[in-house]
Amino acid sequence: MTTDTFDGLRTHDWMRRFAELVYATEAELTALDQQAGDGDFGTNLAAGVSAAGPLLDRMGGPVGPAEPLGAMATAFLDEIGGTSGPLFGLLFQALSRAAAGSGPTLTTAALAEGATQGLAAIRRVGDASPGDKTLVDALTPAVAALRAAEGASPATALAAAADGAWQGVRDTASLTARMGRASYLGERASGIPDPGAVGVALFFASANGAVRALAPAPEPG
Amino acid sequence: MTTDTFDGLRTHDWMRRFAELVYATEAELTALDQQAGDGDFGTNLAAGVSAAGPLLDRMGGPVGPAEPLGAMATAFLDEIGGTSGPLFGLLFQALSRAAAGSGPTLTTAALAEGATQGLAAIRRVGDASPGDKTLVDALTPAVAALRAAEGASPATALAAAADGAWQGVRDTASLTARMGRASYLGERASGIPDPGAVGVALFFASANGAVRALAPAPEPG
Amino acid sequence: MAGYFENGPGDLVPDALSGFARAHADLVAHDPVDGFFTARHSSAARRVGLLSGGGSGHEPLHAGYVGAGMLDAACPGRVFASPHNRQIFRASGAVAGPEGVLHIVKNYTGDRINFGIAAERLADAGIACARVLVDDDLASDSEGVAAGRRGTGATMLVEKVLGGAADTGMGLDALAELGTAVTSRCRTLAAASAAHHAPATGEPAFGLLPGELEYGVGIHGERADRTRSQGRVGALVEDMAGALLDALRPGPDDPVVALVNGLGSVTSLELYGIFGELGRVLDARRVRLARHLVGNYVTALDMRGFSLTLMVADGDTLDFYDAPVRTPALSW
Amino acid sequence: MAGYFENGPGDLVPDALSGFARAHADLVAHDPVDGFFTARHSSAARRVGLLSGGGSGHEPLHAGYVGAGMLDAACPGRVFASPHNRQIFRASGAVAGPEGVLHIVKNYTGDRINFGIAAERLADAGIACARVLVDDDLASDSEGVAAGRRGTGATMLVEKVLGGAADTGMGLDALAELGTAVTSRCRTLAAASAAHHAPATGEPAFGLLPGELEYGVGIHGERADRTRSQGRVGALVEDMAGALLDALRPGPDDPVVALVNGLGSVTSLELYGIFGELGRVLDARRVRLARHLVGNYVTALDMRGFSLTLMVADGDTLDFYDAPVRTPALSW
Ligand SMILES: Nc1ncnc2c1ncn2[C@@H]1O[C@H](COP(=O)(O)OP(=O)(O)O)[C@@H](O)[C@H]1O
Ligand SMILES: Nc1ncnc2c1ncn2[C@@H]1O[C@H](COP(=O)(O)OP(=O)(O)O)[C@@H](O)[C@H]1O
Ligand SMILES: [Mg+2]
Ligand SMILES: [Mg+2]
Ligand SMILES: [Mg+2]
Ligand SMILES: [Mg+2]
Repeated sequence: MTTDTFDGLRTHDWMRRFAELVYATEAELTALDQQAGDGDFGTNLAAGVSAAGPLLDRMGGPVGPAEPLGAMATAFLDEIGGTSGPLFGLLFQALSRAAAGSGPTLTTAALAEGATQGLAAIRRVGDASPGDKTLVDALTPAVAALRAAEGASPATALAAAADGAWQGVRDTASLTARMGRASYLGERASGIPDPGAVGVALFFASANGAVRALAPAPEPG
Repeated sequence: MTTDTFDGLRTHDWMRRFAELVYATEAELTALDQQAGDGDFGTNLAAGVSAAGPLLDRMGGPVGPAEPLGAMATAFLDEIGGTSGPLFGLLFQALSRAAAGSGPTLTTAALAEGATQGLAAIRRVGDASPGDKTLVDALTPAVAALRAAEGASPATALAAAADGAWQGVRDTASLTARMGRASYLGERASGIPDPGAVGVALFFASANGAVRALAPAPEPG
Repeated sequence: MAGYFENGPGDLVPDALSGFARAHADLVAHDPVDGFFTARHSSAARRVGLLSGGGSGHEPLHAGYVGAGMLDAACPGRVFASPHNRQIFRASGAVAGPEGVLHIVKNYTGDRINFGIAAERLADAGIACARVLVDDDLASDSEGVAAGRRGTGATMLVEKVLGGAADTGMGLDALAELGTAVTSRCRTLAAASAAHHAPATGEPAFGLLPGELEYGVGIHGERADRTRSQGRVGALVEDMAGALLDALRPGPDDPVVALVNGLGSVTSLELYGIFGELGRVLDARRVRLARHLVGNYVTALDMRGFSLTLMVADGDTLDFYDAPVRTPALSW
Repeated sequence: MAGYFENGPGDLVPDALSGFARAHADLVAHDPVDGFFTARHSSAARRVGLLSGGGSGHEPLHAGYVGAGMLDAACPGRVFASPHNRQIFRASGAVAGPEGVLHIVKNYTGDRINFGIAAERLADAGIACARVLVDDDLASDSEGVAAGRRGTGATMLVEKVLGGAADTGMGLDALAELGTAVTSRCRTLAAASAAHHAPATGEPAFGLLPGELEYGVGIHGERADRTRSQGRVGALVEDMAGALLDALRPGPDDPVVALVNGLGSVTSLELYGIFGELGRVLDARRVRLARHLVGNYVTALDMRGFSLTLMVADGDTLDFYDAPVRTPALSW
């Protein structure tokens, strides 16, 4: 990636890259959920990005950054069940709404605002707190990083968000789950990172270029 | 074994030894039936000798050789289902009937007559011919050996019967089954000896002393 | 390794039978000595008692089909082993009607032998007895199998049809003839992607490589005579249904009854998917699918497979099939 | 390895739903766009539509219980994943009665979220909607589980009781209250000796050593929070039933309904053996066993395990439970 500007096209690319990353890591994500949950997280996330595919394809003509994010929101909220589907949908919806207010290119402020609102919605609906071993543990530090990056470029801010999210992923490994299916396992799920948290990290990491593995070090764009 | 005389006690012992041998080889017999049938031959045969156990126990006072054989017949014919149960029962019944006619000790002639009648009944009821890969392939040479042993002691005759039965067992391995469950496997069961035939060989082999394995070489008594 | 839930080796069947007896005490009575089940309710019009039986491990066959409109008695044997002749003899005596008792026997050597001995004893006791031999399994329809086709999934259809017929007051010989005719219009094929677990060891009775399928299994967990690759279920069902139709050749107006039967641990999702594929094959061949059942009706412990049975229900067969039934496993 | 019988990855559920729709076209209608099922027949007295749903893989739950006397609609999701909110919203609109629609929701985060979003949309559209949250699983009754007890086997009992109540013309709030009260009188415990096969891989979702048991599993193939040795089934059932009774404490005259439920590939022999053991435990504790069901009612694909549910059927509960029902999976 050579540009720091997130216009409609670049945001569209981001969503595409996220989709490819999900397909590439689907089996690993599912394996994580198998150890700590019911083994379908990879499938659910892949179903979401696959439902978004046609909507992204159909996006003819010049669009703003709100549109690709909105397509993701629609697909995840309307077509995908499970726990993670609508929660990811709420994040995309809030990001899309904030992007719509920020003009033809994404601003760091809009990203921070959208992610903050998304996190709030996810917590309202899912009722999880930080430390419960859910995707909230990745999204919370990601939001903090975006807010702290005020003044930096969106690409830099998103890279910081990815770093924060990966740190959150690492933290989940040592936690005992209190929410989600992993909570039924008690201590037995400890040592295993939360799959939903990994999904959040993948989302931010894919903003800045190709990510090849479930490693907590995104390639800078 | 030091005596060549099969009185009631010795015949009772024979049945006991057969039972012990069945228990000891139950798992191997079942494994054979698993490869070529439905995996229950060991269980079925063990159920038979176990049903005979109390009848043999209850046999107080002096009895002739017909009684232990008759106890086996009653148990197998009346209590045991499956294919092999009633067929073994028919063999025991015929041997018991012949023994009853031969006085206080078994004669070689009575053994030959009983086994001949038992084989005939088994073929009438089960409709198998030699070469169909069933226990008939072990019983047929055993009967021939008993008949050929005219003049020899019962112990010698039974050892010859065991040898003949083991030869029959070896032959079944190269046959393609036409009767019984192994027939549904076609060529796939070839190479595997017929479990029912092994059961017949164990019966004759146990007449002359302990047999420790499913090996076609009985320890002479 | 998947251990059976049981108290000890050998307890699986007796404990199941006593639990079944308590669970369905309103419909069946259990003879604790000879271990057979009899129906508590039966049509007053019945002149012949209907009896079946066979090895355990095929549940709900046979005890699940004891009750009004179907069997008068069932004799369960040990796992995959025929009941013994005394059990059959006593149960027959208990349910024989004024015209006697009809034995519905799956074609397996053990069942033939034990039912045969019982029939001799019944003749001796002056009780009329006839036999319907069910031999529907197409996979064992071969020159090399002198024992003839195995009896498998069609057994429950034949039991249902004969139950309906017996309730019209049909006599012994007519029932035996009907049963034989109905059986001749039934064929079954089965396939499995994993063996059942042997109760003795808790281990799979045989192994299969990933993607392999035993094609033409029976209901005792024995291997089939060949292995094929599993592939798409649509192609598999097309092959199986095609072979059944080639054997049965139903006329365009013949009503056909289909049984999509789980052998134990195939999921309901898969069975309904298989039914959907079967429906497409029958539609394409313009076969008239008149009735169908989808579920576990004739099993092989926890074998991971299914069977397809087609029955050409000509004559009165469909009416007898439709007649009311109330048993632990089948009610309408 | 035990490959699923399917056409391709992802085809398992959609193919099953269309096969199910054809197999039970006399009882249920399938909406092909939004993928829900509605009942073809319902009591004229009903003023509230009853709707349930959840991940697939639990068959016959929920679609198998759509029909007269039970559910008006069911929304099946992907395997072990909640249906999405649009599906629930549309199905609710299709079956809402003059007094609205009642959602019967198993307590899982995904189901709560998706049913919750659908409820907001229904409120927006002016359709009255209430919820009964089923949370019967005793194993997840722990301080450490902020999500609360899972919804498992009792779901079908609650659906049956509410179906009977809805057919008396009971209103929305009364039904919701009844459902909550009935749920509070239900508890379930489950154990498994082998995991289900993951549809994605065909491999067991987790491994167990021989003789080991997952004690306290749910219905999504997740491991339990502990492993114990399998031992005799009698001792296992005594522990499980004892824990359920300690939680429910039925009075000596309270009628109790027991559900002995297979999770997928446990044999019918084992389930009846388990029922026998349960009966002995209840007798010894002088608990009045009023009704019982033994079979596969709420499954976890082909998991090799079973669950025990007890429901204390006080008040009118038993009458509602006994009321007539005609669905693909339950009829009386
Ligand atoms: N209450 C909750 N709030 C936020 N996220 C949650 C909650 N419960 C679970 N999650 C997230 O959902 C992920 C699992 O998603 P998925 O596999 O789709 O759900 P399901 O448990 O329905 O199979 C978990 O890894 C966790 O991050
Ligand atoms: N028609 C037959 N005549 C004689 N013996 C037979 C016949 N069919 C099978 N057998 C014998 O029965 C043995 C299997 O016995 P068993 O396992 O008890 O029977 P099942 O096939 O009913 O499980 C075979 O190994 C074979 O020797
Ligand atoms: Mg999951
Ligand atoms: Mg056998
Ligand atoms: Mg057998
Ligand atoms: Mg899930």
